Amino acid sequence: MVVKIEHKWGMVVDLDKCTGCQGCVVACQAENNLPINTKDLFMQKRAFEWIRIERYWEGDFPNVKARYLPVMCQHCGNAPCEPVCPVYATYHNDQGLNVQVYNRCVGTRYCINNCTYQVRFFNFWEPTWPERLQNQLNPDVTVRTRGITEKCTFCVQRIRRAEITVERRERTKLNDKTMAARNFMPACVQACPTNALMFGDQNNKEDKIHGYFEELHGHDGHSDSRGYRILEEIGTDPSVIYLKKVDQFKMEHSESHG
Amino acid sequence: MQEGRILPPEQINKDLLNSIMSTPKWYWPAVGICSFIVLIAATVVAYMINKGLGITGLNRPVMWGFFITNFVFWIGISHAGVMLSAILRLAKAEWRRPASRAAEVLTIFSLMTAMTMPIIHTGRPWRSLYWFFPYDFARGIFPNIRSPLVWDPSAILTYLTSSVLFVFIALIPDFAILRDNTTGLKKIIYTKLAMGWQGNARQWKLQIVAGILLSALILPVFVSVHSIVSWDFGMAVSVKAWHSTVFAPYFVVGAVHSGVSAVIFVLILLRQAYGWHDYIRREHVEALCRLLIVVSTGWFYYFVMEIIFGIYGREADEVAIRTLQFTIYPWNYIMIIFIVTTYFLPIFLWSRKVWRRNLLIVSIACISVNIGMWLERYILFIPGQINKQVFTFTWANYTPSLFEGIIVLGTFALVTLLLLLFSKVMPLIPLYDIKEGDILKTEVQIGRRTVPATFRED
Amino acid sequence: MGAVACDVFEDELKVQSPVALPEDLVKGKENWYATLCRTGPSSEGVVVRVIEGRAKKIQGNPNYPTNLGAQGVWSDLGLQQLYHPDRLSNPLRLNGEKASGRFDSITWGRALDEVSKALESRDGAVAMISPPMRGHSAVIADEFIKAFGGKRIEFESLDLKTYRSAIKNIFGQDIQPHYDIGNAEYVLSFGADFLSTWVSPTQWQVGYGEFRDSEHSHRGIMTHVDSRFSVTASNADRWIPITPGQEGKLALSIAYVIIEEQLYPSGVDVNSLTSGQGLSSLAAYSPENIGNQLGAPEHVLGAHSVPELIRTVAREFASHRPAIAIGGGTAGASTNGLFNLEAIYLLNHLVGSVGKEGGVILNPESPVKNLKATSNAHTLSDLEELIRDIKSSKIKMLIMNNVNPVYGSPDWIGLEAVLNSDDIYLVSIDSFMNETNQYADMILPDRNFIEDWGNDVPEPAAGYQTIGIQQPIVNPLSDMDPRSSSDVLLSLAQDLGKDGNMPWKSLEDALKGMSDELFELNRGSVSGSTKQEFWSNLLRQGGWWDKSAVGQDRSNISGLISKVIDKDKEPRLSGDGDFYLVPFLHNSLLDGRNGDMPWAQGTPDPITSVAWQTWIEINDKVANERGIREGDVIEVKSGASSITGIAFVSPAQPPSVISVPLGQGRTKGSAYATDRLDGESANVLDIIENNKIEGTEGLAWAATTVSITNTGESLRIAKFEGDYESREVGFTEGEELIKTTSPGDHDH
Amino acid sequence: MAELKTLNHHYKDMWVFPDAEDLAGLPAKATSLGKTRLLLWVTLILTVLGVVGFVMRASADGLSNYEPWGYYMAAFSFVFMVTAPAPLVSVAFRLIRSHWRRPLTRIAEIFALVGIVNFVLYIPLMLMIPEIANPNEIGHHSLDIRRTLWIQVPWGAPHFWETAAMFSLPLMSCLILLLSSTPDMSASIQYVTGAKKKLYIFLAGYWKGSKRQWLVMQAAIGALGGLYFLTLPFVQFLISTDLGMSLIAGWKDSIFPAIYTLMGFQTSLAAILIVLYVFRKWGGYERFIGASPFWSASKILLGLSLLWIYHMFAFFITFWYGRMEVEQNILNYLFVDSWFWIFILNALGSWLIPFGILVWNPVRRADWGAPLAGVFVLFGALMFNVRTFVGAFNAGREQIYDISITVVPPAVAPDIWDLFMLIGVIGLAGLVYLIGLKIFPVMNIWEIKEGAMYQKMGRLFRGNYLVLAKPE
Repeated sequence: MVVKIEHKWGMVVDLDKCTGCQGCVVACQAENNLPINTKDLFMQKRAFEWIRIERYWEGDFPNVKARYLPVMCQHCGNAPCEPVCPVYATYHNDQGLNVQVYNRCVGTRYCINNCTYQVRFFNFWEPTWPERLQNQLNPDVTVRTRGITEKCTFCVQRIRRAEITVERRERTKLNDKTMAARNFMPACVQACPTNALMFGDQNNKEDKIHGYFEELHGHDGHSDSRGYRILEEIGTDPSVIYLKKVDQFKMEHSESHG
Repeated sequence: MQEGRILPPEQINKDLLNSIMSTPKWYWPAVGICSFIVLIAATVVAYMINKGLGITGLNRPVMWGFFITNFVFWIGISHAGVMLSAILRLAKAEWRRPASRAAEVLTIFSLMTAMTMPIIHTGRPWRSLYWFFPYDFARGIFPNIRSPLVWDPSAILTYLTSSVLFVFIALIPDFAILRDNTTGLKKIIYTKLAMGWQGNARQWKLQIVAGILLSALILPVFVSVHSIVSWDFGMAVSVKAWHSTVFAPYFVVGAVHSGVSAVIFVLILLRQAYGWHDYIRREHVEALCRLLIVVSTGWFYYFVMEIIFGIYGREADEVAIRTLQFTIYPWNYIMIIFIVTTYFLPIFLWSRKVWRRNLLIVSIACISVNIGMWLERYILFIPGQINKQVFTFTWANYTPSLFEGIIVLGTFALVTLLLLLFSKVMPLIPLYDIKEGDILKTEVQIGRRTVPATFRED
Repeated sequence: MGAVACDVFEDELKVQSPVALPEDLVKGKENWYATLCRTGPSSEGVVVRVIEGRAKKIQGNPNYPTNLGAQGVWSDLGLQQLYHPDRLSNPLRLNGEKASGRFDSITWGRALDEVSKALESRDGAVAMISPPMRGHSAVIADEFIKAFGGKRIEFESLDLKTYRSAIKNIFGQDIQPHYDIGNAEYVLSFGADFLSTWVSPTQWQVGYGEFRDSEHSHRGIMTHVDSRFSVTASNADRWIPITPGQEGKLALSIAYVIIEEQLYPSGVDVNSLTSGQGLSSLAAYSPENIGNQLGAPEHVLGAHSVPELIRTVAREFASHRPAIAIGGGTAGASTNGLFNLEAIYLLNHLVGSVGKEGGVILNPESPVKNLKATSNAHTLSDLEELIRDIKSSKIKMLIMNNVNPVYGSPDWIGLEAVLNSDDIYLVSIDSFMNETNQYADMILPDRNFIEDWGNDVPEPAAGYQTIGIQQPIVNPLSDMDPRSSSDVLLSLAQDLGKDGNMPWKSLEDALKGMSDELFELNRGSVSGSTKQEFWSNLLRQGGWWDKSAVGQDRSNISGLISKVIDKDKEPRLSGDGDFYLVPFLHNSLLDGRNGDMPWAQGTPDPITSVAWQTWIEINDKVANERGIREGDVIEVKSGASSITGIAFVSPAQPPSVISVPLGQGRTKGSAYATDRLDGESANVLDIIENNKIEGTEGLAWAATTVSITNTGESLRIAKFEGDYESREVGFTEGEELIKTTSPGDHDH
Repeated sequence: MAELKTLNHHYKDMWVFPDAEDLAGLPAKATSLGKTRLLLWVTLILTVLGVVGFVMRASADGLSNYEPWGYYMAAFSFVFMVTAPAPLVSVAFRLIRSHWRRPLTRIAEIFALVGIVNFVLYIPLMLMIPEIANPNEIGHHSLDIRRTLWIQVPWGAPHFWETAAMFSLPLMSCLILLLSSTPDMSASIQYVTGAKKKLYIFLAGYWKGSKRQWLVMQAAIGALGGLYFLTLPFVQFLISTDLGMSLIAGWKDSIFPAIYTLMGFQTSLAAILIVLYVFRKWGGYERFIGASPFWSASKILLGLSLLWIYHMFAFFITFWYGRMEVEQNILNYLFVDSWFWIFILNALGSWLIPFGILVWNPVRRADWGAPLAGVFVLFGALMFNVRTFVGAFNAGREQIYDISITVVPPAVAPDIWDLFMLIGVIGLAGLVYLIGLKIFPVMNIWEIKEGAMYQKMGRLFRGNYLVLAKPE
């Protein structure tokens, strides 16, 4: 049956503003009960970061750049991870979100293999917190158990609260302003000091991000706007738009002087 | 000159049932060793289920490692059975006769072993029932039939069922002979199993028709099983190295390659172990090797296709994967070993008739094939995950842990153990098939030469 | 505060989709309370989410002037500090000889008795070491120490004394200025990692966001001069590597070009700046003269030589107005640091951007009379003096107020030794065990900022009068009994009847008083007809500020340039080896104060993505020559001593520089801070040589040279990055992850 | 034993013994092909039409642009597909010593002569292959080097290498033909006259039939066969990619060459069986050509038709499942949208109809079953070539350097010249084959004689059965 999508959430990442400060990463870990990233997890390459800042080198000393790329679940409209899950643990909800149902997941990790953006994480160990630290855990977010897959949810719990308070109680339309005012933006967006992350409703004219999606869907992929989606050619139709990094000075890659 | 004597039926019974009637002195030690290894592996599995998959070497880019490699390997081995008994039966190849039973049994046991792999490799094995069977009717949610992981169990279970049926049908006449040669409890059991076999014309006719029908019906299943297993990987658009159209036939042919080699090796072992020199003869081994030359060459063709089209696409990550496979340690060594052991060494060893008839050389070739085919799966699955997409920031290596190694070893011990136990209760060479073959044997005089010949209807 | 689960309406529990997401069901009622966050380099206004009496999340306070709703990587750490498993719950009394690590936990009553006894007996010989403090906690601390006749040292590992003095000499006032990056067209920064750890990064990151906004305004340009590839350098449009200590010369050379080519705006009185000598005074600093002394590489972004580069930068700097010159960090950390910083800030006068929008905004005094808008800047030398006093038993009692100088100062000052003696009575007010507390005779558990009252005059403020207020949001857990440090000091003073200048029952009381004072002012952001209403609104807003009360430019520019030039000396270096050692503050651990928090430890460094370990950044070519591979354990040796760390081979590190982050190498404290293999964690402060900055006596922490040796063993490096060099590999534009474009295309 | 009981009622249809005088008369019979003048004329006229078509097309569009030449390519590929593997069929079955091959080996080998035609037809196509390196500068999602099997562009790629490979094929196959027919020619020298006699003496005069000569001959055939077996798939691979796949941007399909090779064997077996049937029915060879070749070959045809759909499905599901734009476009173009009906015909011919016919045992056993299926197989193959190669040639020259086709082009119908070329190419092939039949002995006399030696009737229990000897 066809559901009329009222909200279709989306995000815009301005690569020109991202300083790689990791503020979003910590905010996400605090909000979503991510397991503590111990030293061993890093060494085993199993650290959890629902949003991660990738750093890419470009050029060599002295003409060198470190490019920062924040990657979170792109909530693909045509998500490769969805059809391959044998137990429907991951599916597309009626708000354009790609959601993970933890209690169904058996941990085949097929979705992780088939995720183009590598934003799905597997609980190899039972996540544990010291007893006192458990006071901090967010009651709105399930604490995942060992052996299941987890990933960025666009802080769906905040969206739910927003719907409850703003839409049901106050009967006002939900948009990025009403959400931002009440701390209902996803934790990373709320945290970002340079406003490199923007969140909102793709279907809502007055949302800041609406324009970018309009623009993107308007043209055939290459116009003079800065908006683009990573690995778009694969056809996953992500809900996250990146704005190109602006290079003030031309950097000649070929010649690298020491 | 005719190879092997034409023996009286009683002799055949006596010889081929000796694995059941008498126990060689190496038997129980062998069983002991195997079950010990299996026990250790089982303990490790228990530990893993208790502690979580953390004890494996899997990490973020590389989510499928040794277990899946091993799973595909055993599924591959399981393809010997139908290949030998069904296809060759339909093709009326005389030299299939001694091999068929062993092949089918190997099929069944390797299938069972293979199925354990994906289950223990899930994060929550105790829940994987969800995955095979519909549940949760309340909310009308069934397993997601779009997922190749749901196609898998259905195909494999179908294959298992039909193979069991196949073996059983072929076993009935032999059960009857066992029934007549045993006493006490055994006799009762075999009587039940023989289902009142008299050996009259009608029963023979039914048994044969059933056999032929099953062979014909099992063929599509046979092809589908490994094709579907290959589509577990082929469907994954995000792992470029897996997303290749050639995978299905490539895997099937590869499976036959490794499977038949394994069967040959098992046959040689049986021959040495039970002294069945008159039944498993060099001509059989040679014929199987000749078959393998064709099969492996076909496999090699698909392999080359797969590699060439890896680079054909000119996608950065895919090129990186091939670079990894061919130029970067340790993958370049694995690649060389794999290609040599899977194709060039065996082909060389099978190239001359004298060598094809030398059991030692043949066993070496067959073992090397299976080493190679295991590595093939490994080198096919892992690098694709290591260099996944163009996110070089997340590319990371995979080193399997000791536990994974033990479990993999355990699967080999398990199959051996099951075969040993089977050989104790049922004949590993179909008696009636051999007798039939002997009856059909004859000779033709051409000038001064006598050429071995068989009665045929075409 | 907080509510119970039965508060959820039924319709909110309805299952929407066939599969009910756990997230579909939200439990309990959430409340957000405004307060100040104290885990960062400077205080930030935050709101704390509370459900059922437990703090769950900290987020920027959208109204608070300095951070405007933004938050740094450290903001959430308060939560883990609050509920930390290793947090001290009761007063601890030393049992046995010092540093035995044997403490027994006692009641507050007995603890305070003992401390007051000690105070009585050691009256007049009491000193306190604390981090830089402002607001009433600082007032109380000061009054307390005054009452007991000692001195208080505000201690920082990498102190800002030099920066403050430079500010005073150039802008004529102590209070730190605010840099209006958001409205600037051009930012020229020297060594100051102001986007990551320097002074008030969150505030300036917000500005940076607007600075980079090419949708609505013109995109600003940023050039960063730094001796290492810092986070700020990585975000600059142009990074100019330079030898530590040469920043001042470069700045003056830029000044030379500006004056020579008369690029300065009409308003600028170059005559008085140069006291009439004009260009001649700067003749020595022409790019052509000093170009080759700076250690800057040729060919930076298309420039063909260093002089050309300097001229290009000077022209850009002067032509894109408003432009700001910021200096700090390594620029102020060599022996001639003061000269460097003064020379750098001088440039602001030269392009007339002092006190202008988009330039250097000077901050006003605080509206409350006894609150200072700045904190006293002490240096390592002051600490050394204190140690001398202790040795000469001029000081017999020491109060450590949430500070860890034993870890935070180089070993050679010998603090550890004096603390380890019985003739000093050491009281530590702190939340965690650490290197300093282990010598304490008494440890008093302090309250976390989420449980405690407080206030702050943010420094730097956003250019107008601001007072942030901090309120207890959750009660301590039932099994914990921490007390507010200020209240402890107050009660001690009251017991001994020395609270003459402290007419308050408690810190809360003091804050109420302040609130009344502000109410009287009858201006600013907080409304309220009665004092009570004003008070509650103040708490709800998380602070008081008055956009109209701005500071003004008191700087006297006559002859400034020559004054600065007089200070010019070649930087002195000591140590051994051919690499400059450039320590830097860790992105999330800062100088180690957050080391106990797993989130801080587990957050990858932006550049290297390393966590939990001490890494040593080495240029990739140098590493190749020396056969060093990533993960090798490297010994870094200065004259003083040596440390080991894990090599991180970076293509961006200058070949002549080794840089090591602070923050690791903790030996006492919670497991999160201390459980490391040897080799993978070290405190870089231990190998910093004893060089002082002329004019301020601050520690010249960028004046050490070191040699590196490969110990031969190698460890797995705990980094988030994978095992392959992360560079773009795409063939087609479609495979490009980070697409770039040139400016102008999108200016509106 | 019972196995035989159940099946022994039909053994007599399966093999007909050529008795002594049959065999004696065989050389004379095999070297004098009956009246074929009519056929010759027909094929000749078709050929002429083809030439006309070619000339018209060339004069209209020239050889530089490949786009208008789709149907020519299709025709070439069809003939190549059918004829090139034929010699291999005989070699392969000779290798596995199946007795039923004996009547059809020569018929298969004579197809080698058509290989020369293939080579000639290939020359103009070789000239048309577009540049591999992208001449214009790299755009938004276009590549520096076109997607081909040429990873870099080595010297002479692809033109020289492909031509060389194309040339090696007829060389080897004709040698095979020559070698295997030498004994027959020498045996039938006295039955032929005139130029043909001279030719036979020239070609087979040296043949003494000594043991050594036999061994050398069989060894040589084996070696050549092996070489051919290695070369053919490679050439098929080259043609299917360079002239097909690589012209449709984004079509990266590792199974396509395999399908092409597979259909090669399918179609040439079909063609051989058809010719064989003609000889049996109207050539008066029923004493030599039993039903058993048809029965055995029909099983293989059945298997091949199933393999075809299996490979096709393996391709389809991989492209369809991922829902990637690139692959969707390819599917739409070649299967779902533009070429839908041609694809249906292709599938009917290559799979469904042959399968439907041959799945029945009586039909398989009857001599007409396999040839009938063969006709459909050939038709299906023709459709396949039209769909694939006309499709490839018209997939948009401007986007071949892109990573995928962005617009799905329409199918193109043949114009009159295309049709001329289509029938002309086929006619030419037929003409050459007929000439081949006229020159060489049409039956493999020595193999049939050998075969006659290897079987006899034997008595088992109460019935007479065929006894087949397998020389080791």
